[in-house]
Amino acid sequence: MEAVSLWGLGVVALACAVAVFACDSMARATFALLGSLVCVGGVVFVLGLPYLGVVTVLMMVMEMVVMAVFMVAYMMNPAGLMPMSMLHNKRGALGISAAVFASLTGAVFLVDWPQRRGSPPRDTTFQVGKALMGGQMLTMVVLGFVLLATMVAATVLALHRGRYDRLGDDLDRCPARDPAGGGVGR
Amino acid sequence: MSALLWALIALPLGAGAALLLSGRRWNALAPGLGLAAAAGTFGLAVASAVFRPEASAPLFAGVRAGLRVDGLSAVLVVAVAAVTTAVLVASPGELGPRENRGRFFGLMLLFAGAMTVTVTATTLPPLLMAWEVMGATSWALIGFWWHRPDRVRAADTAFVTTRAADLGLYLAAGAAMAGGVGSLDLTALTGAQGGWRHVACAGLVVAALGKSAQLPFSFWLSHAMRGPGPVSALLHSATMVAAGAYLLLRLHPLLVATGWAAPLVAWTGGVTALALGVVAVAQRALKQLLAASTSSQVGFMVLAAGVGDPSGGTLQLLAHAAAKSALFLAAGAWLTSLGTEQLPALRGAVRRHPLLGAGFVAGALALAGLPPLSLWVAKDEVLAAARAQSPGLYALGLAAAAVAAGYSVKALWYVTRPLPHDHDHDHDHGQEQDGGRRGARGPTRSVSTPVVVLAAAAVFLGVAALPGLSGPLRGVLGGGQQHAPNPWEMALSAAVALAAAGAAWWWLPRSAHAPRTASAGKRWAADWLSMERAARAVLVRPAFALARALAAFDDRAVDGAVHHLARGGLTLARGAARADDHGLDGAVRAVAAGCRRLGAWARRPQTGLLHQYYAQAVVGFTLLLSIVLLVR
Amino acid sequence: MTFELVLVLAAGLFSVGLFGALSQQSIVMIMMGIELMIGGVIVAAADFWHFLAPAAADGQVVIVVAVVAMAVEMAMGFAVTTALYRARQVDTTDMARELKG
Amino acid sequence: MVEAGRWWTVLLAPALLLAGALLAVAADTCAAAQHAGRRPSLGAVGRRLLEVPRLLTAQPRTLPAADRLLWRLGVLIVPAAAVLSVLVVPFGHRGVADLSVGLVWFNAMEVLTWAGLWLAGWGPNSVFSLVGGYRFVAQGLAYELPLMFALISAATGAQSLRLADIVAAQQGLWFVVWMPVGFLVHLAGVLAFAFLGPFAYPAGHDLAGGVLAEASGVDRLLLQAGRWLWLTAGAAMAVPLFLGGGNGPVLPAWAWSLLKTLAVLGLLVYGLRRVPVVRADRYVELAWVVLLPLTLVQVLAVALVVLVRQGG
Repeated sequence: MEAVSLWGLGVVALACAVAVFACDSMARATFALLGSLVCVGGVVFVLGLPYLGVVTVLMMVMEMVVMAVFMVAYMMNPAGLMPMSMLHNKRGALGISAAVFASLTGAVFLVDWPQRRGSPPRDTTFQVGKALMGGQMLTMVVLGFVLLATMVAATVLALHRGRYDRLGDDLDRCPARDPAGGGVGR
Repeated sequence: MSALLWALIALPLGAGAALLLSGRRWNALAPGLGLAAAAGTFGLAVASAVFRPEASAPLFAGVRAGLRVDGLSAVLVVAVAAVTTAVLVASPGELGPRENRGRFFGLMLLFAGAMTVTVTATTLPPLLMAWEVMGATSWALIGFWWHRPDRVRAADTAFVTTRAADLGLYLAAGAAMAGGVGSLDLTALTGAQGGWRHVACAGLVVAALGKSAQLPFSFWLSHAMRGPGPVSALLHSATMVAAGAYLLLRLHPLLVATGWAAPLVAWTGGVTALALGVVAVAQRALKQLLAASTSSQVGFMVLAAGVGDPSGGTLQLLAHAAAKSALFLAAGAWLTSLGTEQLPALRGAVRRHPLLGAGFVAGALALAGLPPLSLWVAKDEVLAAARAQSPGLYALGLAAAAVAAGYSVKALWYVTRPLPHDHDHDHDHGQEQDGGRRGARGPTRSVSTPVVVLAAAAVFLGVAALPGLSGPLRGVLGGGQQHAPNPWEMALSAAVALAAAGAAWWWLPRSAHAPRTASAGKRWAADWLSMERAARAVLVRPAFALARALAAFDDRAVDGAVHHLARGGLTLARGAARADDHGLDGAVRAVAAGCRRLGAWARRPQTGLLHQYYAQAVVGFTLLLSIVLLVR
Repeated sequence: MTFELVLVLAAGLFSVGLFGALSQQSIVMIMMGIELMIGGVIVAAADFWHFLAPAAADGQVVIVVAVVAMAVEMAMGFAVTTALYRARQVDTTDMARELKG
Repeated sequence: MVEAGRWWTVLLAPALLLAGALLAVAADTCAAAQHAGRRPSLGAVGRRLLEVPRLLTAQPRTLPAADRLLWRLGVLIVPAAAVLSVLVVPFGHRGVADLSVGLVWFNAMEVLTWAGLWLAGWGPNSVFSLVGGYRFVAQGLAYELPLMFALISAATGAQSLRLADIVAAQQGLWFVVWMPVGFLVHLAGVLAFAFLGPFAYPAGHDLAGGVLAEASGVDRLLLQAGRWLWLTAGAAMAVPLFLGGGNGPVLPAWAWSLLKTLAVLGLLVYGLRRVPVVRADRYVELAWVVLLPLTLVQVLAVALVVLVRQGG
């Protein structure tokens, strides 16, 4: 059962992956990517990591929807109505990725992988949770800070207005003229 | 007592120095001052001759500067002072007011002081010092008119020749020191051990011969005649040339002690007397004739020193001094007044200046050695001593005496001829020819009186020396004389002298008008036996050749080495600079260029294109991965 | 055998993602390529965990890190793109070459 | 205890869901009528339900350069996600599938609605529908984080993501009692991802129906059905999370679950008409500035309680 599902998900994932760069419409590309990544989530789910699988799906869906928003914002031809090739150096890229794929598959089959050690615990979610909160606390902390830094940096980069523009030149304008609405007391 | 001697020395030297330093400032007063100093010196000389003072002062470690007036030096001191005074009386006439009289009189007094020291010195150092001062003053006086190049050249020649000879004295001093005579006392020189005594004696003999212008060295005297008249009168007749003879007379014991020195000196003296006599006969200029005669007369003195007859030598010295200084003063006066010294041109000079002429005639007659004059007596003394030594010498002496008579008569003949009718013409001709002094101003009385006095001294001195009356003189000189001349000797020499004079007087008018085809011998004699050319050939030219060789060697070898060194250094520096420029700088520039190229090349992958960065990253990672996998 | 096959799947996803990232000009497409590459990593991690070291949680931690990396990459990518776009209407990497050597 | 149902439960669950949805529509029609002053009557309800055959037979409008594939996909995803999310919900003591990560599954399906609606908006290539799609994404960003933390608080309380464990953990005390904020946020979330009532902003009348503007025929039917199915699914999910699921004194577990679900559904339908439509940017401010901290505090409190109880 597991092998069949793995095969199925694998093939669909690869197909969607190829579709991402094959189709003209950016929306279709985005949701092909979503499909591919959902299959990845499925593979992870099938490989005995239910929590991580579903979380991956959950995250990928939200990411792809947000990407769709940006895709519409920044793509010249989001709907792919005027097909034009946005590619360059196609042969080079193809060559390199083929080489990489060949070397990786070569490695996969040449390296004699060690035997499995130990057996999966009953509740893998509990295992990862315990590890993150225990032995890998440093990783968790680092991830936390990285996410915080990303939030702040992304906001700062994306915002058109500075943090103090709304307070005027002498930082004393009241009420602050803020282009973005909302905010308590306004 | 020694104070008297110190005064005798200090007066002339001090006055001379003062006058010399004053230069032209006291030009007018100089003659008076000079004369006063000379007179003072004469007085002191007489006093010291009477009292015979002695003095000595510490000079170097273990060597004292000893002075003593004994018999021989007493006579000489008086003679020097007298002649100096006479010459200084005559000098103003010779030197015009525009001349630098201070310097002239200063030098003359300095010379007199030096001569006094020489004759009174008992140890070698003061003798040496005085000897040197004499040489120097002689050089200064000969070259008095120093703005005339020819006179300066003459002074130099004289000076160099005498100096070369003086080295003998130093050699003697050195030998004495080495020979163990620490005190350098002249009398103690005989005590030097072994070879050093011979060396010392040889040195002294050479110095004496050089100073007295004897044979090998006599050519400098002909050059000395270029000096002013009085200089010739004082230095080159009475005193300086006599100093050598006096030295030999005093050191006769040393000469005898060495054995070979005495005969050598004697024969040198004899030969010089004869040879220089012949040269004198061959001369056409009056002063040259007198110079040559001086050499020959000094030859007699040297002969006397050689045969060991101090009294005869001294008498000869005194007589000759008086006679010759008178003749030189007269010649100088004629040179200044008539502007010429050539004998044919001086025809009848006596008649023109009767008083001066009389003095000249008396001096010349004395010089000729005619009886009863002083020189004849002196000569007999010397010849008697010589005969006792060896008959050869006696014959040589007689011949020299004859020749002496010859040249004296020649001078007399020319001078006493009747005045030619156009005597004015001669004046002008003579003047240009000789570049003579200030033209036809007649000699003043100041010149005539000393000439007459000196001539008188020359005449009467002879009388004092006659055998009957020679006792007191011999007593003064000390040391008995073994060979008093016996009468037949005196008669023989008188006859020889008279015969020679008559022959010359007879022969002279014929030769004067005969065409002047000078035979080789005559020309050789006229040229002072070409001693100068020989000296030049033997010494001067090789010295110069050696000097040139050394200079060439120095230029080529030493300078060459230095130049090559410098050039080598320069080329080295240039090479280093080139190496630095091309090598070092080139390397640095190459490295810099290389770095720039590498930098540019390193920038190529930074294309700014994101996908190319990814490509590079992927390739890099795969390489790394493969390395990690392969290496492990 | 499935272990190797899943790894091949992961390699395939990675390579396709790489091809997309290298060949695409549009920034958004490049980010999609990168997302695919990280997806490949996640599959590989799960595979290693499942077949080699199920006892240890490290495999899962890698997946968590990969997921976080994906999120951060997308957030920062779009922030930079927004800033760049607002500055100069740039939407392809070829136009943004300022950091050229 | 809840255990996985047999195969036929897979069919029963959607049926029950559909029934619930119909009841909700009926209630809504009555409320609308009453609201409009008319007496609620079966005729009105009947007329409302006649919409279904009408839409089925209607000629769907075609639009130029519409992305039909994505449009179809979008319209299908919305109801399918609703149905899939219910599989995890235990009915009484028996659920269709008892996943260990049931809660996360429900959340994943709920997020799929975003994709579905955006596609439904993008599909017809029309401005209003696209703007409607964007509006739903904006609204999604607003309600998603508080909703997630509400679910996490329930999971923390039960120390498990499995719904069975959560229900079991509410033996003594229902979570609604000490997680009220979680419950309210969940209800708001349900309304939001059903974009009904106060959260009908994506399908707002100012946008001529927004996402539903160009939907016609079967698409419109599916979308409308999807909205009401999500409402019922949300209500059904609230029961095991906060209202103790099948626990109850007398009645059997499934009866309690049914009653509680109908009660929540009635509450929600009642609430539909009471609150005006909230613009997404206003709600996102409320959600992120007020609700998010509250739910975080809520999770903290629950965690502390759990630690104290477990530690002690």
